[in-house]
Amino acid sequence: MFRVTEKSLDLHELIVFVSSPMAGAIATFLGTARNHNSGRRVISLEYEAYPEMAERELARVGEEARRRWDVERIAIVHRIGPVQISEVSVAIAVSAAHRHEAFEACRFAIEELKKTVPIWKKEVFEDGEIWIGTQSERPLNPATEPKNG
Amino acid sequence: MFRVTEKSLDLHELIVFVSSPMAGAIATFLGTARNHNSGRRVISLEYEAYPEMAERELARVGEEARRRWDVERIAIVHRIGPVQISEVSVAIAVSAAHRHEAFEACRFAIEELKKTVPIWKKEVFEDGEIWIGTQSERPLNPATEPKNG
Amino acid sequence: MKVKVKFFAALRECVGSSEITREIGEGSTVGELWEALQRDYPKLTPVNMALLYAVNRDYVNTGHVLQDEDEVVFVPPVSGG
Amino acid sequence: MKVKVKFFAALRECVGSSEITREIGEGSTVGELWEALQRDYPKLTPVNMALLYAVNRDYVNTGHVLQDEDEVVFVPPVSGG
Repeated sequence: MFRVTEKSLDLHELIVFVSSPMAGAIATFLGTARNHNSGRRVISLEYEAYPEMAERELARVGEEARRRWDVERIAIVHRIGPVQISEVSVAIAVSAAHRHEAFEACRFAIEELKKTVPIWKKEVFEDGEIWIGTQSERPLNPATEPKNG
Repeated sequence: MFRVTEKSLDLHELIVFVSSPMAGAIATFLGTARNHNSGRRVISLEYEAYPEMAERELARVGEEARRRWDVERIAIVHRIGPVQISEVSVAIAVSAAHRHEAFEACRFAIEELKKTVPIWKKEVFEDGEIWIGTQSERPLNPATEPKNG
Repeated sequence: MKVKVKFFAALRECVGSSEITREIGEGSTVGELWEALQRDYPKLTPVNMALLYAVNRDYVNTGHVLQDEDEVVFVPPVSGG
Repeated sequence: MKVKVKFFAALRECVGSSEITREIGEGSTVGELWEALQRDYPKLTPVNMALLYAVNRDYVNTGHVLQDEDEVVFVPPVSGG
């Protein structure tokens, strides 16, 4: 299950998907919207994706994880659109016969997702907003530059 | 939340417990009953605990994890009694500002639990049963020795 | 020939459009298309992010030669998770 | 003086009982109690698991001296998870 969605994420759905009588372990990861980053208060997040390619890249990440570790099933779902503080932005679940493989593949999936999958995060502050990763403290678009960054 | 229970485990309850606006990551681990071990078909599992001490040791594991990594909240719940194939025997959830700490603390918790917490697993086969870890292929009680182990 | 260009995130906000169709010469590379777009949209000129290039939903190199009807995306540094 | 001994898992099945109360001499150690129980329950004699000792819900060493009313558990290798 490799999906980009505007709906709030339901980890239970992923757990059911990866459950297997062959599995002794399920490792999961949830990325949640944190109320601070680099010392600034974050009001909310907004995610944007190139959806068709993002789902294809999520599947590629899953296949690569499966190639490296003996895992049963993998699910990766990323939310797009506005995400409020404490809400889940990404959910990953991996089942495997043994816990080592489940943990390693789950860890790999989130690290790889952050490198290659065309999804972008905007942090919204009280006094501005910024697309994460696109610049070193210098907003691309001066109109969105925070007043006291 | 450190608990031993006879009821089926609800990961959602743990997630809600560890959720925090300070957290950017939640790592979870589920141990699930696998239908095979060492090449033999497993019919079901049965867990037994020294409950009062087990809950105390689970809390000690959580405190030790918190001492080692900068984590927000930790929940560990272990099921006891009969556990059917694919059902969850143990659930761990750890929230942290950053994913590295969440993963490491979650991994530590399950490894440590398996070393020190007074809980025991019996695997039930078609033709016998065995308390895991108590012997090297030689059941303590000959009455429970599998016929073709 | 014509290609479709989609813009996302910071680039979308720069250009003020999420999708355009652009005429390009036969044999143009994806890198040449980016330079042409910087002339079309002056706001793209100061962009010095490490862009990736995607054509028809696969990552490609800057020298990749475009075909008619290709879907091209200039991928700003991703930040999912 | 008297101590309460609880048996779990493989040991419970060996002994056929989950809890007993046993008289012990003043100054007895937890290791001496185990030897006494092996005499009481011949099925415990061949047990060569790496047992841990818990007194009042804390792990202790084999030389730990018992007190009246202590709760003693001989902990077979744990296998939770």
